[in-house]
Amino acid sequence: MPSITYREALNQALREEMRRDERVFLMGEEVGFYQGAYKVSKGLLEEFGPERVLDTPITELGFTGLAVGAAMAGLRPVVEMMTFNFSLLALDQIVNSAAKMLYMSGGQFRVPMVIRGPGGSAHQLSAQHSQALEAWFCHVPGLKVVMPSTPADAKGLLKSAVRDNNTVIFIESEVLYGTRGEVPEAEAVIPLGVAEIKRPGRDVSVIAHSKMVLVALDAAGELAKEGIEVEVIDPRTLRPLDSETILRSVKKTNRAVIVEEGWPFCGVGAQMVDTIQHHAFDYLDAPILRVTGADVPMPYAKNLEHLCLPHQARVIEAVHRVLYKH
Amino acid sequence: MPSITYREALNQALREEMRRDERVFLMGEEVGFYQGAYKVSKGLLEEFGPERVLDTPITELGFTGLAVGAAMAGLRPVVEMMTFNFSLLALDQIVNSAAKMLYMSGGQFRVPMVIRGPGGSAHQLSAQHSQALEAWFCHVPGLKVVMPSTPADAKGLLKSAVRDNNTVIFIESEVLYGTRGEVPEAEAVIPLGVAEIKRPGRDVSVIAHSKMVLVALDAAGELAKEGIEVEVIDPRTLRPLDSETILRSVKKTNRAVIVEEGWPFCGVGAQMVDTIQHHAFDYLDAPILRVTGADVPMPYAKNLEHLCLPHQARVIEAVHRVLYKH
Amino acid sequence: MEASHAAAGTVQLTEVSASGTPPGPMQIDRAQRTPPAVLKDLLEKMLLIRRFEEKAAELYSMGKIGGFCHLYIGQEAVGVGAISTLGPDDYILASYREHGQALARGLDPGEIMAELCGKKSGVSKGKGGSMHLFDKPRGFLGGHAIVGGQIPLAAGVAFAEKYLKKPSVTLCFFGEAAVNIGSFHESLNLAALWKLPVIYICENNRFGMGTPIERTSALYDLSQKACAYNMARGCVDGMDVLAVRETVAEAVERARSQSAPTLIEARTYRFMGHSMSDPVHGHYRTKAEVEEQRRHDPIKVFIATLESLGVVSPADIEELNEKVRDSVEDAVAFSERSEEPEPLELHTDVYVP
Amino acid sequence: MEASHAAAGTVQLTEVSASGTPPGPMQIDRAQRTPPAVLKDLLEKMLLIRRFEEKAAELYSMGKIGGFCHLYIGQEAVGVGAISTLGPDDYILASYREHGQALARGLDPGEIMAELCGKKSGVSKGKGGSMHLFDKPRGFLGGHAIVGGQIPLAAGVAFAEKYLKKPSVTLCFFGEAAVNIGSFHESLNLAALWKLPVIYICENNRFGMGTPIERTSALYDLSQKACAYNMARGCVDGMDVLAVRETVAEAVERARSQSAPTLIEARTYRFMGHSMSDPVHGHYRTKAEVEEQRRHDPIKVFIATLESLGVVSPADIEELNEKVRDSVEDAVAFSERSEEPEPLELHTDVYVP
Ligand SMILES: Cc1ncc(C[n+]2csc(CCOP(=O)(O)OP(=O)(O)O)c2C)c(N)n1
Ligand SMILES: Cc1ncc(C[n+]2csc(CCOP(=O)(O)OP(=O)(O)O)c2C)c(N)n1
Ligand SMILES: [Mg+2]
Ligand SMILES: [Mg+2]
Repeated sequence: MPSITYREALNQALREEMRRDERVFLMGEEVGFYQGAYKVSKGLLEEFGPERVLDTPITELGFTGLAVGAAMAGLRPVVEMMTFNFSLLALDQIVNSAAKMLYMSGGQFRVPMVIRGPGGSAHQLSAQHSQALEAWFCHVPGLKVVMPSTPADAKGLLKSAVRDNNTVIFIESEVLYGTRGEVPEAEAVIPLGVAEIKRPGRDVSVIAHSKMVLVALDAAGELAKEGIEVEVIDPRTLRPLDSETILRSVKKTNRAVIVEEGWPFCGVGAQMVDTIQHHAFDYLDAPILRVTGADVPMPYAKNLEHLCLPHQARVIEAVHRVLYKH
Repeated sequence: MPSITYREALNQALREEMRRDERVFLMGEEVGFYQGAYKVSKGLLEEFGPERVLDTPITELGFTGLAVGAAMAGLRPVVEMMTFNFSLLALDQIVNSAAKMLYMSGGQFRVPMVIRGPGGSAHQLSAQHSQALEAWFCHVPGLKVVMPSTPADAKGLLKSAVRDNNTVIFIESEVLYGTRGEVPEAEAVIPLGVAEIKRPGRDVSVIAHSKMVLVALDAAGELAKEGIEVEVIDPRTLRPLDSETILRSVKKTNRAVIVEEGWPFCGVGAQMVDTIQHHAFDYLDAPILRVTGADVPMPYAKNLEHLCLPHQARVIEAVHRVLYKH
Repeated sequence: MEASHAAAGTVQLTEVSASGTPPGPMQIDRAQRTPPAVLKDLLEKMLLIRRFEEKAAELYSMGKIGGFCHLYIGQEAVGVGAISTLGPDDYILASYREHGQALARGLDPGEIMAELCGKKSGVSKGKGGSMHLFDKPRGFLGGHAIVGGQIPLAAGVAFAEKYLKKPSVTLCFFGEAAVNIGSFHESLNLAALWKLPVIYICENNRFGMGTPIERTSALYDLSQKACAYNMARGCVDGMDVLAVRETVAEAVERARSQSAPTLIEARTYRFMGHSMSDPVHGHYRTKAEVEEQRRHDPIKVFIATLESLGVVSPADIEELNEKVRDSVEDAVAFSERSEEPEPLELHTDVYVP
Repeated sequence: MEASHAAAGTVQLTEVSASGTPPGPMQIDRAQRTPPAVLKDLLEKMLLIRRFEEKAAELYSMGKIGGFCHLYIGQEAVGVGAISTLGPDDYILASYREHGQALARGLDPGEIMAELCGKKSGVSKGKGGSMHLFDKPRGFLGGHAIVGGQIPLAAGVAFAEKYLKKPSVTLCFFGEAAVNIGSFHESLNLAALWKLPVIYICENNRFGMGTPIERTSALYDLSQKACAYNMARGCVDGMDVLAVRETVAEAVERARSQSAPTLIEARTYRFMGHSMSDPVHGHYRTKAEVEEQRRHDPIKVFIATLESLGVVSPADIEELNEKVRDSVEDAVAFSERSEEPEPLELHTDVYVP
């Protein structure tokens, strides 16, 4: 299998889906002539032309709403948010139009659309450009939420997202764009809603998504040296959540740690805690612990930013704690 | 103590605070000449004049941002969202400006502002006008979130909110506006961040906020007839959450049920579950159960709307289940 | 706005004869150039909307319709005139005040009434209600309750038609208070920049809830906003169904042949309160003002025109009145016969499988 | 936009002598009407910004500055000319491209540089960074990184001053690509409707990242957007510091005496890439275009004017160059000497106690 970057994997997925289905088009700021702020859409304008690869003005609310209308009329828009920070401006159209259209029209109008782009922090981008908002999208019935951690997942899940008949929030990671991994050359569509065990283990279940999977795997590697076998689960899709895979693991390990980059209060991890304690209460040998971003806006200074984010050491500490090894 | 409505209590709080502090002003759609879409601002234009009671165009993003700027320059705006459904359009200014200003300015610019109005569903207002979005606001560091359930709390908490030097999201309930309760005549400011036990009990802790407190109290009344003594806790402020009071109760009852009107996935209750299991793991005799709104956009038809919302019977059932009485 | 079943302003059943109303001279001129069958059809649609809305008000007061209910009474000429220019493959989007446009478009009155009453036979299966009427076969894409929400959607529908190389056009209705919101600005720029076949119709009924346009917009001549987007514009008497029809027809032609958008301001008036829970007059307008405006009732004026031209006789009017009254009674009967949605419907239509 | 420490376009150290640049005839006229001390001060500020930004680019390439870093090189005349009209009690808000306005306002270069380097002695304690410079004593209210975010804030600051009956005015800077966003529309309407003493300065540097205005706005004459709000407007050569000063001074006077807002378009050009990770030229503009534009370098032109009038001699220029070079070196030294924020600072400033 060829090894490609996460960015290339996304690019391939877009290209293949646009070739497969003429109704698929891409729009967003700088996706065309500029080849994408992060180059995910590189070469697509050249191949598909300006009718299918559209540079938009800075109007997140307007172009997202436009995409919803286009989807209602039979197209399959892929909307790039230059970063998900800007999706705050578009939330009304995402929640009140895209997510609810099918329901309030009594099943008549579907909104098959993908809203994609990087989420979370990168390097010192400061408060307004470093937020992990997946918990918000996960809260909303009518949306699906996908967050791949590897090139193969990025490609396989994006293809599924484009083919899905619902609105899919597809959150990438700026920090992962350059990471490499093997991606099958043959069409390898990965279904939404299916978690993957990224590393099997028997002692503690660590659930992490997006770039936190890498942090969790690093921690698992370290912990293995002490003889602690961590099972790392990547839900890949946060909504619908594959709680079966998570529960199966926790029922085996009896201990869970959840890692996420976002803010702690009302984060995605809280929901996972609820799901686990609800369905595996009698299996738990320790409270479920969460490792999250700090409960603050993102600071600019490098040292503070580092302190703000979940790192290997904090995951290791949490694993020790659920094993009562202090 | 005089018995007044929740609406009147809010009106009194606004009036008293505007009399007390000239920097406090009210803005929003229809708050002036029309006396408020729900009449919460009745009479304020007459008393304080159009400089301090401003009818705005329908520009939620614009006027919320304007209020943030005014707060930075020394005023203390109270912004009425006609309903919190429309706050989706203003989220960028709420999150990226109001909540982060103090932090990203290195402590120089505070944003003392209250954003208030009704949240949640009312009667058949359908998908776009019936959402309980408190989990979203609770997620954000820099914001405080208050949701009163009684006239006395409404008045005492709104006064605190106006005096607070941070941005406070103050979510009222349309369905509660007409409810009555005793409110002290003397100034009774209720501090933010302090829960209240609305009914003491020893068997199960039921945590509920806003109108769900009434549902919980009804259920508690019914359950008492079977000899089950439910303790009903109203956090009143969701962020910062008074986890001490909640934990004290759960450590006594060993069982908890959380009731909220909003969507289940990543709701406020999930965070409460996390807090409880984290700090009171060894005290729990049963999984914590949640009673929430259905995981769907709000339907219009009366029968479906009824099915969608948490009701007494579902709370009673959950209490039975945590007591293993099926 | 307040949800209350005690309808604050009971509906005054309108005399829809011309009695004493002078015909509009401009309208007479246009009427002479319009086939009588079309004229009659326009009148019938307007009458149907009037009667339907009066009945909706009645059912609201009885508690059979819930939630917010915004009537179209007074504005009939806008929806009817505009929509009469469309073909079957064209699209319409509107605000929560959309019963009129839905009826003008030919949605089944029974299915609309059933929707208002939350019945499973409603156009949106009872899940949408008064503010969310949808009818896919007729290209009726809602009923949107967030002010301005439909404005970008309409650009998107027009975008899709252009993309698919279809000749369809899209009409988008909204109130004058919606021009202040960001999505109006963003969408009009997109529509102009990308030359989308969409016609934006601002129904200036002078109030956004209780606030007159003068207190919310720095500019009262609303179609002038088009100048910020280099967009074609029009301003029309929204009480004159033929004037609206003419202006919109030009815009439809521009959209179809040149794929260019237009902003049209139609000056009209709402005779009822903002919604069923808002009184007809009160803080923001006097009884006298409403009565003065009712003298320009678009239906009365149109009947006067048609009578003066001999296109309809008083007997024809009586017949038409009977007909629409029957349609509305049938609609109510259909709705009454219908059942509530099944409980299982709560969980369907959240996702497409 | 991509965060990378390998600065894609290394900064070309500008010759800031007039060498061969013809003075602008209009500028000469204005210069003759301006006190020499003011002219020298304007030049010094522009030179300071130029040198500071060149140094920032250098430190960025060395990895001492992180995140996004947007330079003001080429646009100095706008910030300097505009801000020179203000008094100490006036306010300024800007976008993420705000180093220039901050320096023009007299924020301490050392504290700005320390902020860029994430030091605790930075204007925002190292918590804000390049895009979030704040200085309360100088009425400098950020540094905002969501396009258009500062536009309603500025209306609010002006609102507060009017409410408090103070005579202050507020300047708000943003790029030409920001005029398309909803908050621009909503805010300008509010400012006009409520007659707020705010001056909106659109710095049209022709590109929003890699996209020229022609591909994002249906209208290129941006100040014309003011017509949608009945607002006073102006369009000015943003490469001419005195023209900017004159136009903004008029608007400031209008704001102060009549409490009326103005929209000003200043036509300028950015000589560097959008941010430090964007090349100076590439997909969206050629090297030749940038070089042609550099011939209109606002500093060179201004020096030519001042030299032609004998207000400054080449030796004066050399002296000024020394002076700003020293200031910038001092700023760097100050920043280098400063420490990182204490770890405890992570949790402060989230809430006011
Ligand atoms: C974004 C948003 N803000 C506020 C409201 C509440 N609201 C509903 S209708 C309305 C007035 C709209 O007036 P206009 O656009 O003139 O339409 P009309 O009702 O007159 O047809 C308001 C403020 C809303 N639905 N959406
Ligand atoms: C709402 C929003 N969308 C997108 C971005 C990403 N972005 C940052 S700057 C920029 C271009 C802005 O151009 P312009 O307004 O002309 O200002 P300039 O950078 O030229 O000074 C974009 C798209 C953003 N910061 N905010
Ligand atoms: Mg109106
Ligand atoms: Mg620009």
